[in-house]
Order: sequence, then structure tokens, then C-alpha cells
Amino acid sequence: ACGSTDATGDGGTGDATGDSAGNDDPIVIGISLPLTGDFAEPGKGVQRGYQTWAQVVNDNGGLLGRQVELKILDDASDAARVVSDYEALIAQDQVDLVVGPFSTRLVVPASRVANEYGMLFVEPAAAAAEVFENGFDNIFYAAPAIAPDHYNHLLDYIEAMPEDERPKTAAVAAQDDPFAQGTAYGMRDGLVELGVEIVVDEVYPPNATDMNAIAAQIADADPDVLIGGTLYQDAVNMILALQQLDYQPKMAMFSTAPTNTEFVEAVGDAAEGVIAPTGYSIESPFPSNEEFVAANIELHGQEPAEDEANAYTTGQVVAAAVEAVGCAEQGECQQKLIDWLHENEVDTVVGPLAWDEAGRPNGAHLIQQYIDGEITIVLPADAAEAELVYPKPEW
Amino acid sequence: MLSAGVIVLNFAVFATGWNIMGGFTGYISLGHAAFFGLGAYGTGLLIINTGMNSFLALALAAVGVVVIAVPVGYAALKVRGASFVIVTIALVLVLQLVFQSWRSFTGGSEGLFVPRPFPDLLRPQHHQVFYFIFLGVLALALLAWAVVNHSRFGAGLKAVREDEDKAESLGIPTGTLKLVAFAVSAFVVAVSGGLYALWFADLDPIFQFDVVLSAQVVLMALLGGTRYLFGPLLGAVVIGVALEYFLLNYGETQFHLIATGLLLGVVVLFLPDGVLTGAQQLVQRVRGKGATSIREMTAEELRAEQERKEKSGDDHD
Amino acid sequence: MASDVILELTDIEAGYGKAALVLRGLSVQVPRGTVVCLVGPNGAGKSTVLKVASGLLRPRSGTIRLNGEDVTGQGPQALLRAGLSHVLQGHSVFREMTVEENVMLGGYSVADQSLLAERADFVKTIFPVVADRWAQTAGLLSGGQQKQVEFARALMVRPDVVLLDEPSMGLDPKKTTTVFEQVARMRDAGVAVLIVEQNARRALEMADIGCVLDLGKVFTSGPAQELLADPKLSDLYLGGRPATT
Amino acid sequence: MTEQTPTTAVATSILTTDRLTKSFGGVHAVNEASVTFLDGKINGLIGPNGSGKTTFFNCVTGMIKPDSGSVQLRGRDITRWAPHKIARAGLGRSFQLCRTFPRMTVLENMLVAVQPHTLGDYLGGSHAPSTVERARAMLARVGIDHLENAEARDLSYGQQKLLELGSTLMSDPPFVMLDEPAGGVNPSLIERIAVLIRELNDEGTTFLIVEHNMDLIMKLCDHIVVFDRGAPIATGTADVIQSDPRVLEAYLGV
Amino acid sequence: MFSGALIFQSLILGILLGGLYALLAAGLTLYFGIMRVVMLAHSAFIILSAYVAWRFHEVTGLDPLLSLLGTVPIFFAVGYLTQRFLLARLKPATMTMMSVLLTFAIALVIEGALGMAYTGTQRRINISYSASSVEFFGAQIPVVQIISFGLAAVSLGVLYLVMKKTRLGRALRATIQHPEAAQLVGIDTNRAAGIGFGLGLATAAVGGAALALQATIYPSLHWHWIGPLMAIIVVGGLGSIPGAAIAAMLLGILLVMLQLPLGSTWAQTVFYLALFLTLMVRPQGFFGGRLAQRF
Ligand SMILES: Nc1ncnc2c1ncn2[C@@H]1O[C@H](COP(=O)(O)OP(=O)(O)OP(=O)(O)O)[C@@H](O)[C@H]1O
Ligand SMILES: Nc1ncnc2c1ncn2[C@@H]1O[C@H](COP(=O)(O)OP(=O)(O)OP(=O)(O)O)[C@@H](O)[C@H]1O
Ligand SMILES: [Mg+2]
Ligand SMILES: [Mg+2]
Repeated sequence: ACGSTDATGDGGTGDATGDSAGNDDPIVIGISLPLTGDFAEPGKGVQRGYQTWAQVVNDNGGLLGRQVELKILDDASDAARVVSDYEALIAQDQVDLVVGPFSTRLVVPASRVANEYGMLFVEPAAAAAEVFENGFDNIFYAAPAIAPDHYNHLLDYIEAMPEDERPKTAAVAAQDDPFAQGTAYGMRDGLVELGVEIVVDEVYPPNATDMNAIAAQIADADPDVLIGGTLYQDAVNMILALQQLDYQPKMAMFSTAPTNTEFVEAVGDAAEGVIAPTGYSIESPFPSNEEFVAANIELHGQEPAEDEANAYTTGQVVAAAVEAVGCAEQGECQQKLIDWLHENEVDTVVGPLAWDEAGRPNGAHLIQQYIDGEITIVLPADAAEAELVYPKPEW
Repeated sequence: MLSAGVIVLNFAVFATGWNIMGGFTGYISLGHAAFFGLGAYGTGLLIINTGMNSFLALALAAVGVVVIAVPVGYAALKVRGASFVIVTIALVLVLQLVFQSWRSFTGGSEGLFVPRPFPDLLRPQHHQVFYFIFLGVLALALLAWAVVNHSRFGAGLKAVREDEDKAESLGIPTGTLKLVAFAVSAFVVAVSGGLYALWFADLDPIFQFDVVLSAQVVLMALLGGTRYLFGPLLGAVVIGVALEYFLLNYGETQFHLIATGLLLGVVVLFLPDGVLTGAQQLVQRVRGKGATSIREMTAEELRAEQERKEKSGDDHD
Repeated sequence: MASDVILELTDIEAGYGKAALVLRGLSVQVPRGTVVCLVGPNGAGKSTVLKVASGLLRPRSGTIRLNGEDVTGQGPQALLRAGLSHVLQGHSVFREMTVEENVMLGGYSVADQSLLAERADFVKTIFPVVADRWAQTAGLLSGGQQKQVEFARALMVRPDVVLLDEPSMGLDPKKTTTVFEQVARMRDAGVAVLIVEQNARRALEMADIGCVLDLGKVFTSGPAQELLADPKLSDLYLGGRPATT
Repeated sequence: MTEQTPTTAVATSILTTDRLTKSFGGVHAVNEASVTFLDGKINGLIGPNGSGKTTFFNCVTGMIKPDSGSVQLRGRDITRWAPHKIARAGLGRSFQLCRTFPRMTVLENMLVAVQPHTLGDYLGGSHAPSTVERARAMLARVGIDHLENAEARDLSYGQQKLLELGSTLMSDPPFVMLDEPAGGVNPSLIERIAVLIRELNDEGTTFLIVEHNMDLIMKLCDHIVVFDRGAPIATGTADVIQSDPRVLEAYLGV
Repeated sequence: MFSGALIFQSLILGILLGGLYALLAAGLTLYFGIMRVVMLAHSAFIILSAYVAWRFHEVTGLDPLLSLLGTVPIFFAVGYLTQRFLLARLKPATMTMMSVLLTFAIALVIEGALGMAYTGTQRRINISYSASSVEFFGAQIPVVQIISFGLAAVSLGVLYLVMKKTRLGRALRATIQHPEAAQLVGIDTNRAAGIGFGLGLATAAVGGAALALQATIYPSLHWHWIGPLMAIIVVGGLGSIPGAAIAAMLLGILLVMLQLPLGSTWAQTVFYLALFLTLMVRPQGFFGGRLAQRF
């Protein structure tokens, strides 16, 4: 057995292997996270979210009256390690439950292991459509929507515009990453159906730092809408490059990046008017949210971001299933949990979630926009804090 | 942990295969990760696209890699030393690019899932099976190395390592020998790659075509000693275990990188000929036979002896 | 004579790395303005003597005196500054540099540019090939041509002691004559020359003192002419009967 | 064409070049050289430094490709063959700046020189005892048998030249080309080398020797070619050469 | 098809990028030219310097270029010491091969250290003129790229003069070609080699700062650079600084131009194609560098 056993709260750390018979010893939940390597940053966020969740659960008396204990291994963002980690957790350490790591790349192999051991596998990260096409019944995505559906609200909004005001042309630049592309192409295909012409459609490798060439093409085509299938830094670079070429879109959207707290510092005023989908916002109106935000700030000294929220949501989903089914150990219990989740809806910090047979959630993402330097929810109307600004101010 | 054992064995096969080229000819290739990756992807793609038997696919893939290795080797072996190293590095980098970009065929950065050869085996058994398969392959690789080492083919390769032009003028077809060695070693490495694919099932360009992987393997070979049959194996065990250790104990930091680096540095600086050589020298030191190269007889005595010989007429042979 | 001995090696023991001794308690003296010629079988230790004398190889014991000062253990640069230069055996041109750069590097330790230019012109006159190939890469010259460049390089400085390791090797008869002439000139200019030659007869004919090395010891030494005359030595070291030309 | 002297008229040629030419940039290293060397004889090739002897060697042995002209070995055209093919055709050569395998022992250096021919040989194990014996004997003949186990890089310059010579003779090729075998070799050893060469020649090996050591050349060679500026200026026996004014002027000096 | 304006724009960007490549490759070819060292850690040092520039800006808020005042001398010293105490220990016979591994090790250590200190997060300097650009015949030229191009041009010029015109340059080359003989003409061979290496790293320092101005940096970024740089110095002819500069220029332009039709991933392969082509057609490289294959 290896790795850091991580019992949150005041509860001291204890080794979590083997005998989970006596009903008062803790429920051990195994997780492997990319705490180092390419995905270290989001990985740490997810870790915070899980820790916050465990904290909250334990403060409220635990699950089935048992304390919750997280057993977190580092996979160094390496698919090879993810697999061996989950094996170790399930086979050696005999953890009672497992939940997902971060990033599609790591979730896919991990979910396969879980599936082979027949374990329930709720995961906070893999939004890409492909994840749900492996025919596994044990996987559940704990977020409002999978990548291609992120912009649905925005598409509705555009459709609602009068014909002549609608944007005519759009450019897509997406990183070669299943999630980033998923979001961008969801929007792209939606626009195409609305008769918008795609004038630039570029893919760049994950390690690309030089956006000048792509920017040059976009600037040259000068489309109304800019869709960035981005993670974080690539968005910043693209915006800088486009500014250098002084191209001004009417509407510019980027996945993930804008919700990152550092975004504004990085691009300055250029942030104004930028649109981004998000599965979560601090202001989110759903009941359990306040508790979550408070606990996260208390525990980690910072406001939760989407990664934390997704992890927390994952926790809530698992918890709901466990409480409902009334068991949490390996064996036939797992199948019960799986079946229950397929039937029922769960209330979470990102709203009520239900899943189709492949584990796809049924919701759509909130649409946010930077207005007066603040990222504000603009869609859907019922959750909106302000009107969507179109066309956006120059950057 | 069984899977760790499999990984170490995999390294051992890889390193031994590498040593068939690097050890004999002294051409340090940092490009063998390319053959590893090609072997892995080749096997995977064959199974997926043709649905043929896994091990048949493995064999075909390995042969395919040889077919690729020959022209590549032909180009790379035209240059010596630095240029060769650079080419081999480039080979890995370019393949990584290609396999990442060519989504439709390779699955791109989403990676590739290789169906298991024994779908109905549970994972622990699965590991066990592969543990022994790898053991077998390792034995074969070692055998291959030993055969070359004792053959005159090997002698020719060593001559290349020492002075290629001289070797030529002695009638050694250096070009051909190098190419053969390159192909053979590519083959072995490809097999280890293919097996890895069958065992691990998830392939990703970033991890399969990785220069660092090459470097680690070279490190293993050097550490053990490229002039010895079991050198690479020894190195693989040491480094394999060490890497595992660093990752587990310092995983949260990038320390394992630093550790690998330091290890490599130490080996290159202080054990460039490997621990086995070091050990051997130590033994000699103890035995204390400092073979003197300087003649122990004055020219006078020598001449005298000569005359005696010539009288007794047993001059030559 | 011992008074104006400028280079003096005493009881030198030296060897390479951990291998056995090569020089086994050897002593050589080189007086000002004389040519001392070392001869001996291959592997006797002749080059090693020169390497020790010029600081390339540290002796395990024994002392080296230059101009009466103990310079044991000092490096080549120090000794060069103290007025000792050494031309290596075999081929030591800077292969990838032009003949010019090679020759000029010979004067690396000389600051005065005009002086260098002057000496450069001089070596050009005695070795035509140096002039002809001035701008060409030295490594591409023929074996003998390279030796000439090396010797020319050595002529760029005017030291008190010169160590020459088989300067005539690979040179055709004419160039050999030139080289030996130059050595004689140096002597006449008061330079002390310690020369190793396998072209033993010609070397001894020119030298003042001869010194036969074997097994890393001095086998015999004495006035060059006497050594030449000694039939046993001829037989053992100098190669049978005198040259037929 | 170069003049043919009575001695050579009878003997058949082993190596013939026809207007062989190689120039580097402006330098005509070998310039339309048409020469003939005699089978079963000890041939000499002399000439001033830079007259093209080594380049001639390199062209003949395939180490560098001539610009034009042809090389014939026993009437067979070997122009532009790969070096190892030429070596297998029975032509061995030594290098002027000696090339040994530095990290192999003296004995190994000798053994590598004995090249396998069939695939069987290649995969076949280490050398036959007889071969090893021959290697030892050869080492004794060139006078470095006491260094058998020393690594080549530890040898003195002259010792390396001797090793070079030994390994060249090891595969006993019928035709041996030596580039300055005596350079840096101790005179008494030179005599032994001379003896060795004679013996081998009596045993039927043909030699082509480049040397600046006139004693050796004049003592040994039956047939001498004098090069100047990349082309032969005189051909014949020792006495013929030594009395040739051009040779005196260009090479020996007076 | 692409509009003339777009192509012109790309051409300009290509030239500027080529300039940067030229500087980064120069150091690499320098080590090789004088010491037969394949310096795999070169790009790692570049990234290191970039990080220094970034931190410097973060902490002091001053212009990142000012960090050069510190990094250039420090890197020089580091290079000097690296050569004296690490590379000098390698056997000359196996120098080329072993130096690859040794510098590889150094690269890993640097990458690891950066990772430990600043995590794997991507960083980018954000300064007043990051987004500004000047108009040039209808093409928009980013200020930062003009700056880095200028830096490259200047340091290249200096480097070239040092190598060709100074005693030092000669001493350096003599040292690698025949250390013993070099000592005997009075060259302090250790010092010479050390200085050479120092110079190389100094260029890395400059290159790093230039890079930091216009791109994102993260610890493992050096892998992204080393490949193209290696390709450049082979195409240019190992050891030839002008060769490297020309090759870098050409490939840089080609890269940006090809990004239009091929997209940036495939465009990257241009470096490797050029590399393999060179080996096939002219292994010693296209500009000078006659001796590539002998080492
Ligand atoms: N670098 C070295 N390492 C180990 N041993 C060496 C080295 N160089 C020379 N030797 C040994 O030291 C002895 C003397 O070498 P040295 O070069 O002084 O001989 P020499 O008299 O110059 O012979 P030659 O006339 O052939 O040049 C030789 O037996 C040689 O084997
Ligand atoms: N690779 C080369 N590039 C340029 N010039 C060369 C090359 N090789 C030889 N040369 C020139 O060709 C001429 C002949 O050289 P070669 O080595 O054949 O002379 P050699 O007769 O062997 O002289 P030596 O007696 O000094 O060995 C010389 O002038 C030399 O400078
Ligand atoms: Mg000597
Ligand atoms: Mg020659």
C-alpha cells in the first residue's frame, strides 16, 4: 500500500487498509489525482473540493453514521500511474468507494479499471463526449452538462435574435484536447445550424505557445464571433496576439480560462465582454452552495472555483446514493448504488442532476460574461444577474 | 506489487535491446523510444483495425518496425557522434507530433485503447501472465545479445566502436553491420513496446514517444555497463525501482525528475563504464596485476635471445 | 659544464595512471647551447622524458630544474613562460584551423604582434608549404606537410630550451635536412635542444651529446661521435651499418 | 607513359592505374597518374611531402573516390569499390597516421583483422586457437609480443606503428600497401621489419611501400616509382632511381 | 486561398521568429563547435532565464529585460563552472556521447527544480507593451517581437566577432582540437573551454528573456524547443554560427508560412523534415560546418 492517507478535519490520519467490517470504522474513498505534472493545477483544485466535501460530511456526522476518509494518490498526470493507482486502491487497499480523477485523459483509463472491478465511478472532470461512449454503466459525470452542451443557453439566445442582428461569420480555434474541442465544436455546430458561416477553424497542439499564426488568420478573416476552445494560458496568448493584430470581434467566448481568477490580471481590460460557460458560479442559487463556499473558504482560505465545485458535487452524488441505498463497500453494494443513480435525481451545488444510461448529465452550463470587470451570469434568463452585452466593447 | 515488476521487466527488455546497438557500436541512440512507441501503436492499431490475434499483431508490428528502422537507420548511420544523437532525438519528437496530430488514425491525444489479449482474466492474473511473458522475452533478448557478443559479427561491431575507418580498411562491411545491429535492436525494443501495449492497453503519444523514456533506458544500460550481458538488466532493476521510489515518496513535487537527473549525472561522471566495470577493476586492483606495457628486457638481452633462436632455427611460428 | 646546465632532470620516476613505472630513476642534463639527442627502442620512455620535462606529465618522484630553479610539478604554461617549449611526437596540428591560425597560435604567448609577423615571414621562407597553404585547413595537409607546420609553429617563440620529439618523422630527405639545419641554428643561437630521434645516425651526427634510453633508464650517454663509433650500440639501437648514400 | 626498365618487363603487373586523378579544390593531389606495380615484387613509392602518395593509396583502396581515371587490381577494375570490398579482394593497407582500435588489447587488434566471410563465420564463436597462435607469432615478428594484453591506446607511438603493421599483415592479404611503416620506428627494429617483409615476400606476398627512409627503400625494393606533384616522374630499380637527375633534384636533394 | 496581406503579415512574423531561433541556436552550435558538446540543457537554461525574467517582473514590477543585467553574468559564471567541474571530467574519447547524457541530466534537474519552485502552471509576463504593435505596410508588428529580434541580432553579432576575431576564439578552437598541443603553446585550456561554455549560456540568458516577453513559459517547455534547435544546427552545419543563423532564419519563416495551410502542429514537422533531408543530401550541413559527420 502506498500514498498519503488524508483524513480531513481534526480526525487524525489512520491507515485505511483492509477490514471494513465493523460499522463504525470510516468509509474509505480512494482517489488518484494529478497533483504533479501537466494537470497539477486543476488537480489540486479538485483535491480541495473533495477535502471540503469530506469536511462538511464529517461535521454533519458522516455517511451512514460513519466518518469519511479520503485516500488520495498522486498519478503525476500519467495515465500509466492512474491505472495502477486505482488498482492499488481497489485490489490492495480494499477501499469502500472510488471517485474520479481529473482530465479526460486520465478518467478514461481509470473508469475502465473501476468498471472491471464493478465499482461505481462518479467523476468530476471528463466532460468530453467520448468518455461516455465506452459502454460503461458505472460512470457518472457530476456536472450539469457534457462539453458539447456547454453553450446551449447562448445558442438559444442567438437564435432568439432578429435575423439581421445575428452574427454572420465565426472563427473557431481549439486546443487539441478532448474537452476544449468538445465545448468549442458544440458551439460551432450550433452556429452552423443557425446559418452562421465558419471562416476559420484551427486546431493547435497542447504545447503550442505561439498563437501568432492562428491569430493572423483570424484577424485576416475578421469574423463576428470568436470561439476559443481553450484551457487557460492558450486563451491569454490568443487574446494578446489578436490585440497585437488589433482584431475586434462582436462576440468572443473561451472555455475554462475566463472563470480562472488569474484571467483578469493576465489580460487586463481585454477581459471586458468576454463570454464563458461555467458549470458553477459562487453566486449559484442552489441550496447547498452557501455551506460549500463557506466550508471551502474556511478550509483552504480561498473561494471555490469550478474544479472545487465539481469535486464537491461528485461527493454529494456519491453521498446521496450511499444514504439512499444504505451501504458502502465493495461487492454487490456497488451495483445497487449504480442502479440507484440511474433512476434518481440528486440535488447538488450545481443544481439538480440526473443521468442517461451512459452517465451523461442532462443540464446545460450557465453563461457568464465580464461586465465592468466582474464575471456575471448573463444566461439563462432565470439565473441571470445582468443583460448579455452584444456586441462586446473593443479590447 | 506485480505491475511494478512487469514495468521493470519491460525496462530490462528495452535496455537490453538498446544495448545491442549502443553497447557494441558505441552509437548512443536516444531514439529507441520511437521504436517502442511504434511497436506499441503498431500492435494496437493492427488489433483494432483487423481484429487479428493479439500476438500475431505483435509479431507483425515488430517486423513492421524493422522495415521502418532500416531506412531510418540508413539515414541516421550516415553520420556519427553528435549528429546521430540529434537525429535519433528528432525521430522521437517528430513521431510524437505525427501521432498526436493524426487523430483519425492514431486517436491523437485522446490516446488509443488496445483490447486485452485475455479479456476474461481478472487484473491480478492478467499481470501474472504478462510477468512471465516478459520474463521469457527478456531471456530471449539476453540470448540474442550474448550470441552477437561472441560472434565475429559482434567483433566487427566493436571494431566500428573503436575506429570505423580502420575497420573498413580491414574489410569489415561496417555500414551493413551497423544497419543490421540497428534493425535487430529496433526489433527487440519494438517487441517490448508491443507487449507493453497488450499489457497496459492505454496508449498516448505523450507517454509512448518520450525522449525521457529513451534517456532513462540509456541510463540503465550505462549504469549496469554496456559491455556486459547483464549490465542493462541490472541497470533496469536499479533505476526502475528508484524511479518508482522517487515517484511514490516525492510524487507531490517534481523531485523525481531531479533525482533521475542527479542519478544520470553521477553515473556519467563517475561510472561511465558502469558498475560492473567498476567492480571488475576493483577486483583487479585487489589482485594487483597492473599489466606493464613496457618491455622487461633490454635490447641487448633481446638481441642475444634472437640470435639463439635464429641458430636453433625456430624463428617463425 | 654542469655550471651552465639549463635543464636538469634528476632521478625521475614517472608512469601513466596506475600502470607500472615507465621512467625508473632517470637523470638527464642539457647544457646551454648544446644539442642532446635521446635514442632508444620504441617504448623506452623517450617521449615520456620530454612530457615530464615540459610539465605534461607529473613525475612520481625526482626533481626538474630549469635555469637552476626547481620547477617540479609546474604546468606547461608556467614552464613555457620560463622559456621551455615542446614539440610533440606524431601529429599535433590544430586540424580544423588554417595554417595561419596554427602558426600564429605558436606565438600565443607572445604579445608583440609586429614581432610575430616578422617570425611568420621567416618560417614562410624556410617552409614554402606554409606560405603556399597559409589560408588552408591544416588537417587536410599531407602527413609531412603537417609536421612542417608543427615545426614552424614551434619556431614562433624563441625559448631557452626546446624539446623536439622526432621532428623528422614523415619528412622527406630534403625537409629532414632543413629541420636539422634549423636545430643547428638554434644551438648556435645559444638555445639548448633536447631532441628525440629514430633517425638516429643523422641526429647523432648533428648532436653534441648522445644519450641512449632503454627500459626507462639511461643505458649509456656521452659525446655523440663516440656513441656513433661504438659498434655494439650501432648494432643494438642505431641500426646496423652506416647509411649507404 | 612511364618508361619500363628491363627488370619489370618480365614480371606481370598486380596494380595498374590509368590517368588516376584526384584534386581537392585547387590542389591536384593525384594528377593523371598512370603507374604499374609488379606482382610478387616489393614495390616502392617515394616522393616529396605532399606529392600525393597517401592520396594515391586512398584512391586505390577506396577510402576516397577518384575524380577520374581507373584502378586495376590483377586486371580487374576496382575503381570506386567500397573499401571493405577491395580489402576482401586481397588488398591490405596500413595508415600513415596510425589507426589502432584504442580500447582493444593488442591481441584483439590482431584478431579483428582476420575477417569472417560467410554468414556462418559471422555468427560463429570466437577465433580458432590456430588463429590466435598466428597472431602471437606475428606480434613476435614485429617485436611487440610483450604488449599482447596492453590496450592499444597505451602504446608508444612507435609501438602503435608496429601494431598497425602487424594487424595489416595478419589477414595475410596477397597484396599489402604500407604507408610509412618505418616512420618513428627504432632503426634496429626497422631492420627486423625489413627481414620480415623479405620473408613474406619470399612466401609470395606482394608489397607496395611508401617510405621516406631511403636506406630501407633502396635495400628492399625491386621496383620503385617516384612521385612528384601527383604524378610519376621516374620508375625503375634502386640504382636507376638514385642516378636519375629529376629524382635527385625533386626529392633526395643534393 | 490566403490574402496577400495575410501572407505578408506571416512573412514579417516569420522573420522575427527566425531571429529568435537564430539566437537560441547560436549557443547550441557554439558549444559543439568548440567543445564537441551536444548541450541538451541549452533550452532548459533558456527557460530558466525566462523564469528569472518573469519572477523579476512579478517581484519588482520593473521591465523584465532589466533582469538581463543579473542573468547574463550569472549564466556566464554557471557555464564556466559547469565546464570546469562537470564536462571537463569526461574522457575526451567519449566526450560527444557522454556530454549528451550529462547535459540531459542537467536539463532534467533544471526542469524539476522549476517545477518544484513554481509548479507546472503556465506563466506569461504581462507588461504595458505586451499587446501593442506598430503598423508596417499594413502588417501589424508586435513590439515585443521587434525587441526580441533586436536582442537576438545584437548578441549574435557580438558572439560572432568574439569567436572569429579574438585570441580567445582561437584559443577555444585550438583547445578542443588538440588539448596537449594547445597547452604547449601556452593556452590555459581549462579556462578557455570554461569561457566558451560561459558565452554559450550567456546567449541562453538573453534568449530566455527575449522568449519570456512574447510567449508562455512552463518547466517542461524546453522539450518543445530543443528539437527544432537541434535540427537547425545540423542543417546549418554543426559548429557554424553563421550557418545556424541562416538556417534558423529560413526555417523560422518556413514554419510560420506553413502554419497557414497546415496548422501549427504539422508545420512543426518542417524542422525534422529539413533535418532528415540534410542528412540525406549533405550530412555535413548546408552552410559551412564541414566536419559534422566526423564527430
Ligand atoms: N598514455 C599512456 N598510457 C599508458 N602507458 C603509456 C602511455 N604512453 C606510453 N605508455 C607506455 O610507456 C612506455 C614509454 O612510452 P614512450 O612514448 O615514452 O616511448 P618512446 O620511447 O617515446 O617510444 P617511441 O619511440 O615509440 O615513441 C611505453 O611502453 C608505453 O607502452
Ligand atoms: N582531404 C584533402 N583536402 C584537401 N587537400 C588534400 C586532402 N588530402 C590531401 N590533400 C593535399 O593533397 C596533396 C597530397 O597529399 P598526400 O597526403 O597524398 O601527400 P603524401 O605524398 O602522402 O605526403 P607525405 O609524404 O607528407 O605523406 C597535399 O598537398 C595535400 O595538402
Ligand atoms: Mg615517442
Ligand atoms: Mg602520406
